Amino acid sequence: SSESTTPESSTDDAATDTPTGNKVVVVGLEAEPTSLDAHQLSDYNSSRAAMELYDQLVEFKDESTDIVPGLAEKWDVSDDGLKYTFYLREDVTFHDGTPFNAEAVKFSIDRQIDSDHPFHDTGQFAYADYTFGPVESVEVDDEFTVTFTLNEAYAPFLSNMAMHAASIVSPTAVEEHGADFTKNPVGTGPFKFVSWNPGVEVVLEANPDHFEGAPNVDQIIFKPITEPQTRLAELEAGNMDLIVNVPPDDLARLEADDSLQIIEQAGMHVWWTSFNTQREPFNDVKIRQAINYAINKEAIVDGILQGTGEVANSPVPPVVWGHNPNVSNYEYNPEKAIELLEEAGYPDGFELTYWVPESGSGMQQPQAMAAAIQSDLSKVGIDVTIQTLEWGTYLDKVFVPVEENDMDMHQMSWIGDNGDPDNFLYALLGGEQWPTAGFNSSYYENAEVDELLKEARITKDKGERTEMYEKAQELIMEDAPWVIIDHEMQIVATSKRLQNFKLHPTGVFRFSDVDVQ
Amino acid sequence: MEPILEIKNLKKYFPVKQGFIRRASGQVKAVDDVSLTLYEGETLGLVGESGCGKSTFGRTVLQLVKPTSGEVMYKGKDLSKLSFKEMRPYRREIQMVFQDPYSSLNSRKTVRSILEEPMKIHHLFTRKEREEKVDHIMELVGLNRTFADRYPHEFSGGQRQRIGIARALMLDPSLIIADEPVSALDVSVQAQVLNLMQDLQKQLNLTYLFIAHDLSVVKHFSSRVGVMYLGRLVELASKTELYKEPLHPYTQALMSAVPIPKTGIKRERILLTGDVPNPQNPPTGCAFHERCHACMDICKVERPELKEVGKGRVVACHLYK
Amino acid sequence: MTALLQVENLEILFKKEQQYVSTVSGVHFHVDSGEMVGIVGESGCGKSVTSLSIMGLLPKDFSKVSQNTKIHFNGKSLTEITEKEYRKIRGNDMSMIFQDPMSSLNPVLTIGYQMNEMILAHTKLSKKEARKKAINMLEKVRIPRAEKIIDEYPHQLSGGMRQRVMIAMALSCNPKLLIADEPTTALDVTIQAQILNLIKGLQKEFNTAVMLITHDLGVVAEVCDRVVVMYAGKVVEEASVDEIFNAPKHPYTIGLLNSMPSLTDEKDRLEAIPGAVPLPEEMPKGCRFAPRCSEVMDACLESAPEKRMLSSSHYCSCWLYEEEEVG
Amino acid sequence: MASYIFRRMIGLLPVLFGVTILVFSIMHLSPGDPAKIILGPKATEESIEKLNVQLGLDQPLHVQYVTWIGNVFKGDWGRSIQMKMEVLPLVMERFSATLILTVSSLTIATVIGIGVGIISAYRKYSWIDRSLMMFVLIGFCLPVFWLGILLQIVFGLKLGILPISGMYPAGQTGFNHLLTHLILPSLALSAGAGAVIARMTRSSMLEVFEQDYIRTARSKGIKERKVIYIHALKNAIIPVLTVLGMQVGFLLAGAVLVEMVFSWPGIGTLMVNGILARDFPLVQGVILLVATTYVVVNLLIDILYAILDPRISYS
Amino acid sequence: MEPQQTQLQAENQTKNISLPKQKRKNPWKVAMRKLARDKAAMFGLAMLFVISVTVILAPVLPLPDPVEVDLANRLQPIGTEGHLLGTDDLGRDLLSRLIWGGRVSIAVGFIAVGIALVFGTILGLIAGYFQKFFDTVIMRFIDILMAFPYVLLAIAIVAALGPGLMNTMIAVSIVGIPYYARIVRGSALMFRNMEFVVAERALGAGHGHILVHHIIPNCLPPLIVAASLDVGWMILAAAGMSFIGLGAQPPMAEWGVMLSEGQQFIRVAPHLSLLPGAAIFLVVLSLNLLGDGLRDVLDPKSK
Ligand SMILES: Nc1ncnc2c1ncn2[C@@H]1O[C@H](COP(=O)(O)OP(=O)(O)OP(=O)(O)O)[C@@H](O)[C@H]1O
Ligand SMILES: Nc1ncnc2c1ncn2[C@@H]1O[C@H](COP(=O)(O)OP(=O)(O)OP(=O)(O)O)[C@@H](O)[C@H]1O
Ligand SMILES: [Mg+2]
Ligand SMILES: [Mg+2]
Repeated sequence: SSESTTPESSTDDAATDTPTGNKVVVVGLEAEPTSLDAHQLSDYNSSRAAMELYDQLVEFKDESTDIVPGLAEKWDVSDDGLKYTFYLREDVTFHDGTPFNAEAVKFSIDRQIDSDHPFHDTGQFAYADYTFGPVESVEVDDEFTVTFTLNEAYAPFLSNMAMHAASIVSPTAVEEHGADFTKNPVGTGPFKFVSWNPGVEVVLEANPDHFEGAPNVDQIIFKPITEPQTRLAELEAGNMDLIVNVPPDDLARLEADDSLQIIEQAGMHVWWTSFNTQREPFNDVKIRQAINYAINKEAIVDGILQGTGEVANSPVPPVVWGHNPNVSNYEYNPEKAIELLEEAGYPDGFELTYWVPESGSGMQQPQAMAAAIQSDLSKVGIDVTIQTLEWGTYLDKVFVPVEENDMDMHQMSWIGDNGDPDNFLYALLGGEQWPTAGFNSSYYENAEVDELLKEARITKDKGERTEMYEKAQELIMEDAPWVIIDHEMQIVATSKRLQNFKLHPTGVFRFSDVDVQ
Repeated sequence: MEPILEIKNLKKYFPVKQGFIRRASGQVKAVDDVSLTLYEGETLGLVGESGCGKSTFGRTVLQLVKPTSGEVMYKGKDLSKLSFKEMRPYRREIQMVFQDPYSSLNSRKTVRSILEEPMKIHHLFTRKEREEKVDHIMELVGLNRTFADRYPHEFSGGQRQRIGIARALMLDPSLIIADEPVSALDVSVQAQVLNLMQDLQKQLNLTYLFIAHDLSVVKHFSSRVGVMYLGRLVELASKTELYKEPLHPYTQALMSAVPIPKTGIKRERILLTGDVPNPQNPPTGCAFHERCHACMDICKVERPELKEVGKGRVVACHLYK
Repeated sequence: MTALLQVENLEILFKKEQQYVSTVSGVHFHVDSGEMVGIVGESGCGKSVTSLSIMGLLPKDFSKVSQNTKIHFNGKSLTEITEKEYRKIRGNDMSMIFQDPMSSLNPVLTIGYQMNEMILAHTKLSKKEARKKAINMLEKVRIPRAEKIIDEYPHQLSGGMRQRVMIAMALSCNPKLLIADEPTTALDVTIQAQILNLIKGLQKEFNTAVMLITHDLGVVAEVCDRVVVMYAGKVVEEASVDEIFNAPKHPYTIGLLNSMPSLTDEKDRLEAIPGAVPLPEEMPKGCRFAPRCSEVMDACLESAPEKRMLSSSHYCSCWLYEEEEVG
Repeated sequence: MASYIFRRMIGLLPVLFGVTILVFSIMHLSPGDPAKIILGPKATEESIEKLNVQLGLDQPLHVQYVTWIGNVFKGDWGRSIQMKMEVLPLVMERFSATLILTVSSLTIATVIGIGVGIISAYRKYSWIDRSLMMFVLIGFCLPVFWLGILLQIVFGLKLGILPISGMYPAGQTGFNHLLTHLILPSLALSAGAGAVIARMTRSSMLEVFEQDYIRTARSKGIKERKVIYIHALKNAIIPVLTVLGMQVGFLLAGAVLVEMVFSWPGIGTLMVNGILARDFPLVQGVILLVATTYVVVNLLIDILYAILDPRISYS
Repeated sequence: MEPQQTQLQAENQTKNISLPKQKRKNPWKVAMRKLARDKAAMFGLAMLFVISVTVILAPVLPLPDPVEVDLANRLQPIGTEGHLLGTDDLGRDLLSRLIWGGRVSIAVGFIAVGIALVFGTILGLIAGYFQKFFDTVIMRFIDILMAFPYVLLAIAIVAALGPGLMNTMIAVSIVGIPYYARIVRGSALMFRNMEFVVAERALGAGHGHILVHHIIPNCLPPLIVAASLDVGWMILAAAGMSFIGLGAQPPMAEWGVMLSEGQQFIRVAPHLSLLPGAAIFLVVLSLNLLGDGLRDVLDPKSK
């Protein structure tokens, strides 16, 4: 509608139409952002609304997870892999007019990792440990040079520096707003913060002084719309330019609509069902393989997900380097499954309980998928009881030490952060990563795999690392600690007036190049 | 005659809740210092206007409401000192008949179960005996025993009142407190019920405390009559004396106000002015003085005590020294 | 001279289980200007529904007046006029006082409002004048502090006061006929005496005809000129007050008088009428009183007796007086 | 009267106190750890512990409660764990939106409900009565979330005459926008309450029509309209008020679903997400506010009661 | 004595004539007979009967397995061969799910009402009959429950106990308790001062006896009416829980879950939500008709 193209500052009470010609993009998010402070982001909705406010020292390339310069023009890594020195751009100012410099970088990192930092208590830094785990210290060498010292060699570190937690915020603004920086964000990014009316919208406007040049659109407005059907209706009615999480079954209809377009991008995501590999009878690889054979993964992806995911062949998504395209997932073969069950000593099948969250970040359609899996397994004689838990309770139940775990089988998904295979394989399947130390909730352990993964963490050469990861994937698929189902496609629907919008594998939206007709 | 019930200085004050945090701030003196004696086999009538405390008096005697103070001596035992449990055996001997024949019977029970209930409560008799007893009493009160399996709503008012009386008779009581048992009935039915009660009294040697507001009914039915006004007994006399020569101005006014179904009688009417005063806030002195035709100065300040003015005849009025 | 109110062949039917059952039938009587007629009878004999039918206030969805009924009031046939015309008569030419003074006044409206709306509906007075008139009427019925009471709510008044308000209201438009349906039944005797006195006085003052409904023969004897005795939906006897009390004819009237305990005489035992009033749907075929009658004859069980005129002012419906009818 | 109100208000305190204890216990005793939820599956043990200390969740429960309630009295309702903002301003801001929605729904429900109830009662057992009651029943049966989406598709998308969601168009404000945006959610929310009110009004009117004073009113020869709207309605409305009080509770609660469907920026989504994320201060704050509103509204209704019904003494 | 006896007998005989010759009736039976004449109520009863029989017979009816997933045949429209009412998003037969779901939903409605009824009645009885301290404490507690927004109360309970039918049921029934407690308290308050209860006390009956034999039976009619209307409400409330995602566990069919899940397909396959919606409506409608009828016949004032 014409209304959406004629916005004005939301603090203005008058409802008169503002000058046309303003280029405004209205984005329908799934939920309201919980914070606009880059360091406190922990979900897609928040990072999609917030990330254009900030820049990082290094950035992911468009449409891939390769690293390119950002606020740092270049960087050196010491031979032992322990020292990273960044040389910063000198022409950057924060939105509040204060200059960007090495102090700001140190401030941005120390705020999160140093519990004695005066501004440490201005937020909850969910990703700090993860992103800066190996960081020993951050040193200001001179005004535009900063050095990070790690306590152990950690190959994916540079990728981490492109993550949201590594965004550089304005120290002045944090000092000024304290804990309320979360709703008064100041960065260096291509868009500036205008307003955040909780529950209603977040409004950003173009930063004409951005070091990479001014964006094409003038304003971006993010609106939280929980109901998928409502979001859809708003798009179709022309009130929105872009919506996320389109219900799969409505895609066909949208595609047929001339005024709309669907944009897809494979994401850094994997959805699987995990066995407790330390528990009878799932400690028997034959059982795990049998179940893998018994589940029709294509049917789930085509039927339930309606092609909004691609069937996985490995824990590592294809968009992440190190993905081994040559391993193969277990094909749908119920006869083989029954055979394996017989071999394992369960000719009549058995009963198991399958734990499922009610919903959850990255979980796609947990209940429908569980129902399909349940139905598939019943065909090979395995009687599945589904137990649904609300997400919060579910997490509590999944990530417990192995001796407390009483689940046969549960669902989980993972969205990668830094585009490094380590972020998938070591974190999810490393033998040192059993809960509560990590996220290996299948309690999978294979000495050979562990060797490879640990070695790859400290190896600098990407080629060598790739080989190691490919080998590890082969071993893991053979051991079948999971039933790997799919990698979710990120799908957004936009109006045709939106141009040049491309999705990034990290799931974050980039609006610098976007234009509207 | 033996006294069966001696009531001494019986008081029942109801708290009136109001004000900040609902503290009891006032009281209604529903029964205020009433003393009287009931003799075996007699009928004592109690009359007074609506709200003067007749029912409360009856209920206090039965300990259905706990008296504020005073004694209720039944055959020498003070009922007011007994606990709910200790009172139970006495409940067999003292029964009550209620004013409203509709609400005093549980509409969801058959007549038989209503009548058997008293025996069940006191765990008396076998099933068969109970049935026989019900049949017997129903016959006694003039109800066809085939009605036993019907429900109260299938009966007329007079019949219901018979059921109420039958229930009171089930445990062979010696004293019956009848709280306006005929007020709700038509004259023709009223006559039936009064006759019945009279007959039963003779047959079963019952003692009645008969509460009513109709002076002619009380006259017909009672041997002695007490008149209440605003919680107090203002006059008590034998029937003949009272109706021949009412002493208290209130009794006089009450009597003269009763319409008489005869023409050509010229009566000296004492028309009372004003209404019954608010019991929460009764007038000072004699509570009746504001409406009294013979009001004297002393009446406004001093409350007259009950005085004996003849044998067994008392009145509370400054007119009589 | 024609009567102010002439009721002929009144039959009232109530719907019971999809069928209309006649509860009152064949009722004839009249009320002349300025006279006070008592209507007596036991509970349920149809006194109230008779008066409601005259007021046109029977519940429409489950009751009706039969086609043959004729009610003439003040020269108009009430069975034929429209609801709008009826509204003009109600409250204006004839008004009514009901039995229970508490439930008959609207608890949420002030006395003044309830009186005013009636005055305003029937007169051309302004609001102010109407209020004055209402206060005036309240004073007439001897309500103290009328100026204040008029702004109070019914619950703030005692039963006797409320009934006086009802009377003041009913008389405020100077009606030709006042129907008082058991106006004192809910009240104490002392108050009853006040109210009856008041009605009698006002009737004289305004020369209003009064139809006084009661079940208390004593009340009738005190105030009425003429009496209509009803039993089970029928008029059994109609006579002047003297005739009723001194020479009652119908066994029912006699029985009623005998069953009353008396303040003046001493009776050892009351002469009760045995039995109870029959239910409307189970009316006996002949005389409705026959099953309870001490003088019952064969004829009584066969058919209902006609109305006989025993003297110029005395009518009775009883087979006993078959031969006695005069002219 | 003033002392009556004051006394009633004092009487509310134990109820609110009970509510705070209830919400506090439910939230804290239910499984699920806010730190784990906030930090997501990727959180490490230490960071969870650190966060728990930061949030004060390492303290014994009674200490936490006393601290919280003490701060609430001081006007510090804590900081939302999930939204990272101060609870009081956040909740107030969002609650005002809920209040707008609730009040307008209540108005619609009351006006339509009472109107339908009166017509139905007056024409009882007629076809009008029957069809109105059937209509009302359908309204009662429609789940708000379903009705909401239907309304969006029909009026927002297909007919395009009303906005689909939200409180204002993107980036704008203004009373006119608010009004048009309010229509659909209010309608969706008011259906159930309207149905209940209509039924209650009908039965209450039917009862009042049987009362003696209605007959008295008719005997006065006044217009039928006056009999219905003044004599009958003024009495019949009193029991409806009680229902109205309860409906406020249902509307406030039902608003959660409507707000989710219409992206109405009220406390609904805030609340649901808060519960799911074990955002203790937020949930406690919201419930305290909602419960306060509920009891205050019911106090107001009691006062209205006393005004409408002179028989109730407030001494 | 002689003449009086004969007088009594004479009165007795005439009694026989005047008393209507009716069959002996239990007030409940009278009510049921009156109900039988109420067409709307009978229609409701008949519909309820048909629905109940159908869902009870679900195991023996020739229906496809309600949880059998057939992803190749998802979202089939009404009238598809082999699937009379089409299939849902997992290709499960809708008719079969509706019937099997009815078992769950109707049970949820009735059980939840039952729980609320029992606890509400107990609380209300104690408060209304014993008054004083009990009344204050219980009614305060009831006030607290009522002031607590019901959806949130239910969410919180479900969040605490975990989603699932049982807990949803507990949640919605706890929500219902205050209403029953209030109704019962009101009735108990009224009846405890009725003359027939005073009469019982005068006869020496204890509290237990009075409560069981007199108060409870008289409190029942308004409760039955309220309960019959509430079954529908409970089903809907459970559906609301499902919408937030806290209802029954898949793959169990339950109308509320079907309705809220189907809502996502409102554009592509509206029958997914329309059918369970209609089913809920039918049950609510029939219970309402029945409840209205019950109210009329149980009301002593009605004829
Ligand atoms: N439970 C109670 N609580 C408070 N006041 C009461 C209670 N019961 C009676 N009263 C008051 O006590 C006074 C006497 O009442 P009671 O019922 O004894 O009068 P009564 O003479 O029987 O009147 P009636 O002829 O109307 O039956 C009245 O003012 C009444 O309001
Ligand atoms: N609303 C009604 N519905 C059905 N029948 C009614 C109704 N009102 C009156 N009746 C019938 O009409 C008959 C006469 O009733 P009515 O009220 O006129 O008696 P009444 O003489 O005024 O008695 P009371 O002295 O008790 O007021 C009753 O027997 C009753 O069966
Ligand atoms: Mg009494
Ligand atoms: Mg009458």
